[in-house]
Amino acid sequence: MSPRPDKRVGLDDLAAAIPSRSLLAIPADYGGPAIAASLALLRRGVRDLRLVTAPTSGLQADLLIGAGAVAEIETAGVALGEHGMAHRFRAAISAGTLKIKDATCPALHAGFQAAAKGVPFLPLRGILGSDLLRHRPDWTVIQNPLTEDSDPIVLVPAIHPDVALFHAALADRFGNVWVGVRRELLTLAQAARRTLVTVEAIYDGDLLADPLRAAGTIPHLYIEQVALVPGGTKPLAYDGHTPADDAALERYAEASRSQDGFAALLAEWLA
Amino acid sequence: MSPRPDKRVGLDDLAAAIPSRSLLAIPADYGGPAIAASLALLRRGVRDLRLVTAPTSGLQADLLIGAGAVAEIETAGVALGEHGMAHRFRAAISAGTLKIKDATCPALHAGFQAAAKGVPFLPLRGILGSDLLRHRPDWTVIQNPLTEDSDPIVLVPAIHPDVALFHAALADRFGNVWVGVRRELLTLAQAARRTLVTVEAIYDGDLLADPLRAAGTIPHLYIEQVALVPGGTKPLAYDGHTPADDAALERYAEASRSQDGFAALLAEWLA
Amino acid sequence: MTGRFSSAEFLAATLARLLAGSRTVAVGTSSPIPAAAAVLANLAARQPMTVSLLGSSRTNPFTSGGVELFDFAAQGRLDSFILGGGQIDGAGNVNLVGIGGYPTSRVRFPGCYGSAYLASLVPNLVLFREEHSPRVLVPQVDFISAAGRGPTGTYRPGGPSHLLTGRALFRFDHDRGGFTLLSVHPGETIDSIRAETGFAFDTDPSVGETPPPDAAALVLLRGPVAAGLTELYPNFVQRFLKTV
Amino acid sequence: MTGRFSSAEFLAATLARLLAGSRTVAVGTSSPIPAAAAVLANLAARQPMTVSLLGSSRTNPFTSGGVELFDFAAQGRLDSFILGGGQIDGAGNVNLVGIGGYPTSRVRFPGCYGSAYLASLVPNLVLFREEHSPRVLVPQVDFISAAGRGPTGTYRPGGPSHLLTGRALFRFDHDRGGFTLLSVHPGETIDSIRAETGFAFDTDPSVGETPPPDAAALVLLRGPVAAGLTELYPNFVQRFLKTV
Repeated sequence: MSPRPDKRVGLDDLAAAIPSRSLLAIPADYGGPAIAASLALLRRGVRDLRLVTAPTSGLQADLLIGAGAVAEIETAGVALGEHGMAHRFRAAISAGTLKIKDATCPALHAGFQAAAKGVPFLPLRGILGSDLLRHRPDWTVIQNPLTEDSDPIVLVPAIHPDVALFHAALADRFGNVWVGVRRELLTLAQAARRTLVTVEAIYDGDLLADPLRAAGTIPHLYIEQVALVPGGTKPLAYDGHTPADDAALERYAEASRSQDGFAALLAEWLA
Repeated sequence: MSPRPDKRVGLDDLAAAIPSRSLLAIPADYGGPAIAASLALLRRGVRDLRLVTAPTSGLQADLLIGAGAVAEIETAGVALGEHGMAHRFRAAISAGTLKIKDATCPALHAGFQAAAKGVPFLPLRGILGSDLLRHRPDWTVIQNPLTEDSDPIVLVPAIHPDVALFHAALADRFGNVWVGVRRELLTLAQAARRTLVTVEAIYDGDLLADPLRAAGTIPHLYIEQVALVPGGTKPLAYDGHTPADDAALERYAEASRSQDGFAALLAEWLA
Repeated sequence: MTGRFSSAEFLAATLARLLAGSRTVAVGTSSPIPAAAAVLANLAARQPMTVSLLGSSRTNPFTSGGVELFDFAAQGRLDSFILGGGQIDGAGNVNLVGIGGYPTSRVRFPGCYGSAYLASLVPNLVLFREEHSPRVLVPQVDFISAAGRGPTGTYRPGGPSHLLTGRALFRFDHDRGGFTLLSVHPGETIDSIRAETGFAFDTDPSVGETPPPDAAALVLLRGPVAAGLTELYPNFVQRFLKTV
Repeated sequence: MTGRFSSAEFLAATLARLLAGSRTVAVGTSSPIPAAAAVLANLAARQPMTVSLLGSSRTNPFTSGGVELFDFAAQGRLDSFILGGGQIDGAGNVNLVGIGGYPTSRVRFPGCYGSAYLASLVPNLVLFREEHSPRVLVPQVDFISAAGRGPTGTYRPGGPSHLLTGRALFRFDHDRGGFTLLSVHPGETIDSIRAETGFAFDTDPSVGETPPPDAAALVLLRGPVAAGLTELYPNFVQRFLKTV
C-alpha cells in the first residue's frame, strides 16, 4: 500500500508554514476561526498578509490588522458581533493603511466555489445597482449569453488563496477533517493551494471509513497539516466545545478602541 | 410554534404525485435509484416522461424506456454496469422513438448546480473539441470575459427538473433525508421544483438536531414527500442495506435483449 | 414604550407581524431584535415557517455551509429577510460601508454582508434600524451597499417592503421608489417623524399608532424566544428581554 | 498470455505501470480491469497515492457527491484517468456514443460519461480497450466524445498519454496528434498489430515485447486487489482474477 503520511504537526510548525504576504483565507468568527494559530503567527512576526474572509470576520481580522500584520483585506464585513464594531479594522481603513476590497457574502462564496470547481468565474444574481460594482473592476457584468432579453449578470472571478487556515472539531492523522455542516470550510480547502487546520481533538481512525462521519469530512486530499489545539478559537466560542469568553471579548472591545489599548492587550495575549 | 407537517406518504401516493410529461431527475444506478417507485409509476401508467439523469443511469432508465414511458432522455450514459449494455435504451434510440440529449457527467452536475444556485448557467472547462457541442445548441461557448487571451469556455444552462425522485437511507417525518456523501442528491433536491424520496428507514427524531447526522442530511425545505420502502432499489444494490440481486440483474440483461423478453419480465415485476 | 414591555420587545413584535405569512425567514449576524422577531413570528405562525439565524447552529435548517442561504434566496425560496443599515435613504438604498469618501471613509461601517445580493432577490426585505434620526435616515446614502431599486432591465424579484425604526413604520413603494409612513410609535406624531427623518416620504391616509405587542407575543418573547436566542445573543437576552 | 496469469491480470499490471508516480488516480464505472490496475498501482506505490473508483463507497476519498471528481480534475489535482472507448481513432479521439449516424445510431453505445471533460483536463489520460481490431481502432471515429487534441487557443492541460489494448501499448504524441507503438504483447508482432489497427501509427525504434506482470504484482492482484474490487465487480473478480 502506498504510504499515508501523518499530517499532524505542532502549532508553531503550522504557523511557520504561512509565509508573509500570503493570500490567507479565514472563516467567519462563528465558523471556526483559528485564533490560537493567529496569535502564533503574530508571535513569529508575520507581515503583509492579504486576508480574504469566508465571508466575514471579526476578532480574528481585527487582531491581525491591529498587530500590523495585514496589508489588504477582501471581506463582506468585519465586526465583533454582540461586542460591537471592530475598531482596529475601522481605524486602519480610515487611516488608509489597510487596503480594502469590499465584497458581499455570496460573491466571496462564489469566488471560492469557482476556484474549487476549477473554473475562472461563477455568475451571480443580485448586486446590480450596488456601488460595490463601481469599486470592483474585477467583477464583470455581462449580458446573459443564454437569452435574448435584457439580463445583465455579474461574473465573480475565482479566488485562489495561498493558504486557508481554520479551526475544526476533529481530524485524523491522515489529514481528514470533520467540519459537519460548515461546508464553506470544505470549499475553502478545495479553493486554497494549501490548507492548515487546528482541531479540538484527533480522531483515532479514518474519518472517511465511517459513513456517518465521512458526510461531514474534508478529505485529506486538500489538507496539508493539522495541529491539535483544544480551545483553538478562544476567546471566541466553538460550538459544542468552547463557550465564548464574554469578559475577554468585552475587554478586547474596550481596549481596542485605541491602538495603545490594543497593543497592551495584545502583548498580554501573546505572552 | 408553526406546525411542522408530516411528510410521510405511501409508495402509491408518492408515485401518483409524478405526472406524465414531467421532467424527472433520477440518480445513477449506484447512487440510490428508486426502482420500487419506478415500478409503481409504471403500474399507474405514467407516460411521456422526460428523464434527466444525475449524471447516468442503468436499469432504472432502461426499465422506464422499455415500458414505453419515456419520450426523451438527457444523460451522460446508460448501461447496466457489469451486466453490459442497456438494450431497451439502445433499441429506442436506434429506432428513433426516444429523443436523446447526450451530455457529459460534469455538465449535468453543472446544470443541476446552476439551478440550485439560482443562476442561469455555470461555466465548465473541457468539452471543447467534442461533438457533443455540435448537438447541444443550448450549451453556449463564449470567450472568457475575464481575460484578454483566447479562452473559449462552455456555459451550461440550469436544469430545473419538475420532480427529483431517488432512494435514500433515512428520513425523519419532517422530510429531512440523510444521504451521507451522496451530495448530488442534495443538489438534485435543491434544483428540482419538487422532490420525492423513498427510504430504507424512518428516523425517530429530527435529523437536523444531531450534528453528526445533519452533515449528511438534505433539509426538509427541499423535500415534498418521503415513503418508507425498505429495499427500494432492488434488484440493484443499496450500499450498506441491500446487496445486488445478481441473478435478477442477469436475467434482466438477457430478457431485455428483445422487446418481447423485456415485456414478459416486466409483467412479472409489475405483478 | 416603557413599563409593560421594553423597546426591544415592542420592535421585535412589530417586525414579527411583518413576517407573518412567510414560509421562510432569514436574519443576518449581529441582529438580536430581528432574530427575536423571526423566532417570535415562527412561534406565532399558523402555517409552516422555517427560520434561519445566520451564525447559529441550532436555529438553522441549512447543511451546505454559508452559501446555502444565498443560493436558496436566488432560487426564490427565501420569502423574508431583515436588513439593518448604517444609513438608509428615501430611495430605499442602504449603506453598510461608511460615511465620507471611499475607501478611506471617515466613519467606517462593518461592510455589505449579504445585503447587495439579498436586497434584489428577497421579495419581503424588511429594513430595520432602531435609531431614527437625520444622521441615519438621509437624503442620499454615501455608499449604496444594497440598492432600493435596480437599474431597469435587470432581474430583480426582490426589494425593500418596509422600514421599521424606533419611531415609526414605513412601507416602500417600488413603483415610486420611496417610502410611505404607515404608523408612528407611541409618543410620536407625523410631525415629530418628519423632523427626525432626513428624506421626504408620503403619508398613508390611514396613518395611526403602531399597536403594542399583545400579551401572547410578550409571553413568547420572554419564554421560548429568549431561550432560543441565548446561543447567539446571551447579553441581549439578559438586558433587553424581560425573561421569566 | 495464458498459463501463469490471465489476460486481465496482464492488462491490469501493464496499466498499473502507466499510473506509477501519480498522486491521484480515478477510474470510471463499468471498468473492472482499470479499477484493478488503479488499486494495484496504489498498493505498489512508494509515494502517497489516492485512488477513486467511481460508484464505489469504499474506494473513494470524495465527500461532496459525484461532482467532486470533476471539480478536482479541473483544479489540476487529478493526475491520471483510464478511459475506454467504443471506437478510438489515430488522432486520439474516443467515441462512446455510437456508430452510423446521430442521433439514431445504428449501434448505440452507452454515452460520453465524463470523457468529453476529463480528456481535456487530466494530464495522464490512459486509453484502454481490450479488443484490438479494425472495428474498434478506426481511421476516424463516427462521433467524437472525447477529443484527442482540442481546437487551438483553448485551455487544455490534459489529453491522452497512452493507449493500451489486448495486443499492444502505444504512446500518444500531442504535437503530432498520433500514436507511436511502444511494445507488442506476447504473441504479437509489429505486422500483426498493423493488420489489426485501422489507423496509421509510428513505431518506436526500441519497440519490444510488453513485459509480463512480476510475481509481486500477481500476488497483489489475487489478494488485496481482488478483495478491494469485490464491492463493485464481484463477477469480474470471480472470473478473471486467480483469487487465492
